[in-house]
Amino acid sequence: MAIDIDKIRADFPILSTLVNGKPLVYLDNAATTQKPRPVIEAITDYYSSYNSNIHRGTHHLSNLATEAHEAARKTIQRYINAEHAHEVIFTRGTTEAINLVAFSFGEAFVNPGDDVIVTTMDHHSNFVPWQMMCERRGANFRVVPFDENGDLRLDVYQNLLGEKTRIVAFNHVSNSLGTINPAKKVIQMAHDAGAAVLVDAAQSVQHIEHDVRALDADFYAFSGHKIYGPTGIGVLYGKEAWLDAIPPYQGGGEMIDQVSIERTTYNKPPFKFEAGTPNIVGPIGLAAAIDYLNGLDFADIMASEDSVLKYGRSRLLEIDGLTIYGNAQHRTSILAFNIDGVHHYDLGTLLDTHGVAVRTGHHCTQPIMTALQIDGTVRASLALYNTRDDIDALVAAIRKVLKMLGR
Amino acid sequence: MAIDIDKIRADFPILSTLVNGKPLVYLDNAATTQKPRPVIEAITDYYSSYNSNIHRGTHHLSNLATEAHEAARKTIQRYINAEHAHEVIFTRGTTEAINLVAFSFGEAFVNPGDDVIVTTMDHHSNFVPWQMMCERRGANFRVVPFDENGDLRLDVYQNLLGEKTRIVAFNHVSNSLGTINPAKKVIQMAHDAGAAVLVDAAQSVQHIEHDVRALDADFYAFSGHKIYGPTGIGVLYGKEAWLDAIPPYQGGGEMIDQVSIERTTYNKPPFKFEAGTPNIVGPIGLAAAIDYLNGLDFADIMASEDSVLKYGRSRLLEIDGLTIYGNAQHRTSILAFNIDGVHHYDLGTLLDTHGVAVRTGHHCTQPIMTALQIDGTVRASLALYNTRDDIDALVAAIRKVLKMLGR
Amino acid sequence: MASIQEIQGQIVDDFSFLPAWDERYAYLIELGQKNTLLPEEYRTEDNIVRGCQSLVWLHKECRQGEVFLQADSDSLIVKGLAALLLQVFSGQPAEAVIKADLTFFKEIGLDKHLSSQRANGLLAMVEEIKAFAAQCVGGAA
Amino acid sequence: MASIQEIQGQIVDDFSFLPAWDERYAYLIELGQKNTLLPEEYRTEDNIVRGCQSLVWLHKECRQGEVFLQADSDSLIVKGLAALLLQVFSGQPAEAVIKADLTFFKEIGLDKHLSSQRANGLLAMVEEIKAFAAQCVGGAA
Ligand SMILES: Cc1ncc(COP(=O)(O)O)c(C=O)c1O
Ligand SMILES: Cc1ncc(COP(=O)(O)O)c(C=O)c1O
Repeated sequence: MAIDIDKIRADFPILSTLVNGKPLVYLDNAATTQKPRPVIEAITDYYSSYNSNIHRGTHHLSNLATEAHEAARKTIQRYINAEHAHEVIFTRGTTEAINLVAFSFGEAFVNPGDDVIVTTMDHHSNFVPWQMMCERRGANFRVVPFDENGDLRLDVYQNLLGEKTRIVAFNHVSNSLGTINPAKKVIQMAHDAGAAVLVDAAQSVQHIEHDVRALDADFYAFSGHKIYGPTGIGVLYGKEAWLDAIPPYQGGGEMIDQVSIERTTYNKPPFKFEAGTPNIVGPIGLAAAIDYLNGLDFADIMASEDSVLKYGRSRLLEIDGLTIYGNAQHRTSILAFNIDGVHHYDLGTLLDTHGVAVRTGHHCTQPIMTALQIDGTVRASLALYNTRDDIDALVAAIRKVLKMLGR
Repeated sequence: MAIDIDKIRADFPILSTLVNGKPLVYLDNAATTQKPRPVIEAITDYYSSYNSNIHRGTHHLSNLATEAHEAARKTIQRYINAEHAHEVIFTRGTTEAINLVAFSFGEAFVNPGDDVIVTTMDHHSNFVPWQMMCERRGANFRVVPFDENGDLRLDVYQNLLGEKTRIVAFNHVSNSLGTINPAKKVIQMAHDAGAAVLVDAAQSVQHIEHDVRALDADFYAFSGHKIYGPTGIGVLYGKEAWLDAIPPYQGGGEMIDQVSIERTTYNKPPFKFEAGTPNIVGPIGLAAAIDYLNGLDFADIMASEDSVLKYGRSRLLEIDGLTIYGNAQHRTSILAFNIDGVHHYDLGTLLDTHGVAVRTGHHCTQPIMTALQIDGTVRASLALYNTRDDIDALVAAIRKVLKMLGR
Repeated sequence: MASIQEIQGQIVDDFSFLPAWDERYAYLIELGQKNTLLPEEYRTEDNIVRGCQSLVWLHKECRQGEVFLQADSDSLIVKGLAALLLQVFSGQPAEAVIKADLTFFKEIGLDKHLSSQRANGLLAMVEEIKAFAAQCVGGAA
Repeated sequence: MASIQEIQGQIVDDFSFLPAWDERYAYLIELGQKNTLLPEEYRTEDNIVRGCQSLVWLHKECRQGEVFLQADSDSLIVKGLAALLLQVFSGQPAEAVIKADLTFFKEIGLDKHLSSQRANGLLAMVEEIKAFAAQCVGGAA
């Protein structure tokens, strides 16, 4: 492990903040990650020296901004190994990317009686849009369950797949269980059944492999803010053929070719799907984040995160009455748990008084909670800057809280 | 006029940039405005000291971020004089706001044979979404023309209005002509016919009156980046009753109440319409921009912009063969023109070599260009920091370009 | 009975003796455990106030224009918050409840910690109590 | 005939004598006015290459595997750009056109000014020429 975490931590200004007088221990990375200095500087630099509207401008600032914006598209293309830059569409985030596909794919390819498949372990953002689309299009909403360890029931999935299946949507990594789904296999099975696949990569693109061509994903969505980039920017990758085949989602400037009262024709991807002035600075900040990652060795990042995860698991299990949720074969970055007789909300709130930031509740995955028959969990989630010290701080704080609660 | 423009200009870092070795003369404000230092600082401060996901968090950073985000909603509520903060919905921009209404209003209230009315002078973003919706819902797309001065043909509008009219959408200010439409009257006429109204305020909210209750607008949309705020953030105001009546647009986290495989119920506005992690920093930056405006006197801003506009008009008309487009009764901020025998693209590109940033082309209003029987215009557009000096620089640069072109 | 304003002042005083956050929470939890109790019969669907993360049952009665409240929650902290609301509102004239400005949360610093969140349902409880009071005015409800 | 590479080198040389941007544009416009001309019969819908803001007509012919081009535009600057493309590509073997790497735009600094924009249709012209060359290879088209 060549990765120098102290050096990395120094790149993230917020990590040296005090919270309630205690050093911040930030373990809420699945909700959003912190930003390294180059990202913040890229944003400031944009607004201070070349802010302008893009694409149609003919002046200097507009050229600079357009170039930076389109260079960012290429940086992202390379990071996910897409074949073409125009297969990278900018959205507000994963949620919007999925809504776009649910709408546009639905309009073109989903008809009454067709099937759409998601999983019980999907985030509401990869669940509700498909439910809404199925309702609008008269299609059947099918859901693949997971087993007691948090592994997808591939046998049930196989049975659900059929000639009526139009599209399968699933998360590569579960934000509540940490399960790494066997994405290649899930995709292959869908393709064998003639269905398209959307991969929700919100929790995977920053932690594990993220090669859309190796996965053979038809659509692939993620959020900038979860991969050390700015808020309000996300990516939808789509295979060129699919992007050509589905209709646009929103109408407006940028996405048109010709507009008249009688007839409007649309631009080519990616612009066809980017109506209106985009979040111009978003991709620029996101590319700065990805450049930052590219400056490290991704295998080292994975190894470091994995070692902290394993350490966290074993330290947490030392605590009496603590249950960990998510024991899938392959896991990453998530430590979700409850302690007997302690409400997750109380534990999370009280951990905060010790400077430890975790998330509590259903984590936008109520179907998981329903399946596990719980209301919620405490979730500590890791990023590349977390260390064993963070885990030690978490465990020490939990012990203090339990003591205060008289346990 | 108490407004001190030199002082204001010093607040906008980019205005002291050099372009091609010449001081920047930024006259592309209708495309996007520059940002004052407090906006840039609000963004840096967010990322450096309290970046966190919001609303469901239980930790300190999350509380700070949630508070700042929701305080921003209130700042915007006050600026547009909305009755409730929950009537302010955050979107990516005007375009997304309009698409949201076109979709959600359309699903609930527009049926085959119904009428939807826009105007020939609307931006593609307030044109194409309605066209798309009409196609999907089988409704008639009706378009109100403008007269040779660039004033709306209210007589034609009156004739188009009828019991089949469900919604009227129009821009308060035209981005290509500068026309200030008689918004109160347009809205009153629609209401008398029983129709709802969406006001596209992208070019008005920063220049003229912006009181949604005085206007009695049902929906009102604008973009942060055009009012000195960040990119990627916009606002949709909707009257509470309408927001309750229309279905959600996108599905995902935040916008739900309960999610299950069988049935999903939705949250209340604004959250019902804010699926997924929002652009958290966007509203914070936008509120900083509005606070900046609130620190000035809006009447002074209007007076200053108006005086520069009038000066610009008279100076431009000194140039031989120059035609100004847009001679409506009430106008703001836009100077659109062509010079005989000079292509707008050439003029714009060559002005840039003199440091003057203008926009050229159809400005996302092809129906206007079709009506005027031109391909495009050169457009100089003003913001609060523009001065008569900027106009002089523009006119001097035009003369140099004409000379170079041998005219 | 003390007025809403007086009670809020009393709460602020009580908390002012506890400078550290963990002490404040300990006190809040203690308050909750002492002062919330809801007979099984009132733990109905109808009485549930939903925060995102915790369940609150809030039972309201209107007697001669006065509002009476009982509450419970599965979260100790939310129990504590509910107890504070009961202390402030229960037994007060509906008119006073409607008009009340809840300043004490801010004064004891709990607003920073709690009130902007949707997680704990605090705002939802306050809204529900005020809406109930509006029906109760003059003994109507 | 000089190779694409040689011609690009020549263009770069020509521009290098003009340090100021307005001079470069003046030269570009002059080039355009001298070297573009399109008979009325070729100004067809089919020959239009759309930039956002200017119209370009591009007439292509394939003779024994070589690409021949004529062009015009309503914009003087776009005429100049088209003239440069004609200089580089017209009369070249289709194979060479397909493989050509357009480096000169960058070297004369025009990329910063022009190539990232959709406004002028430059990229669209290059794409169209290359696509045509692909059909023309070996004299097929
Ligand atoms: C009148 C008008 N409406 C709508 C828009 C679209 O705004 P945005 O691109 O920020 O979504 C614009 C911006 O160009 C505009 O000028
Ligand atoms: C697995 C998963 N999918 C989708 C999302 C939604 O991402 P966003 O809220 O950034 O749109 C999240 C984020 O919480 C997630 O964890």
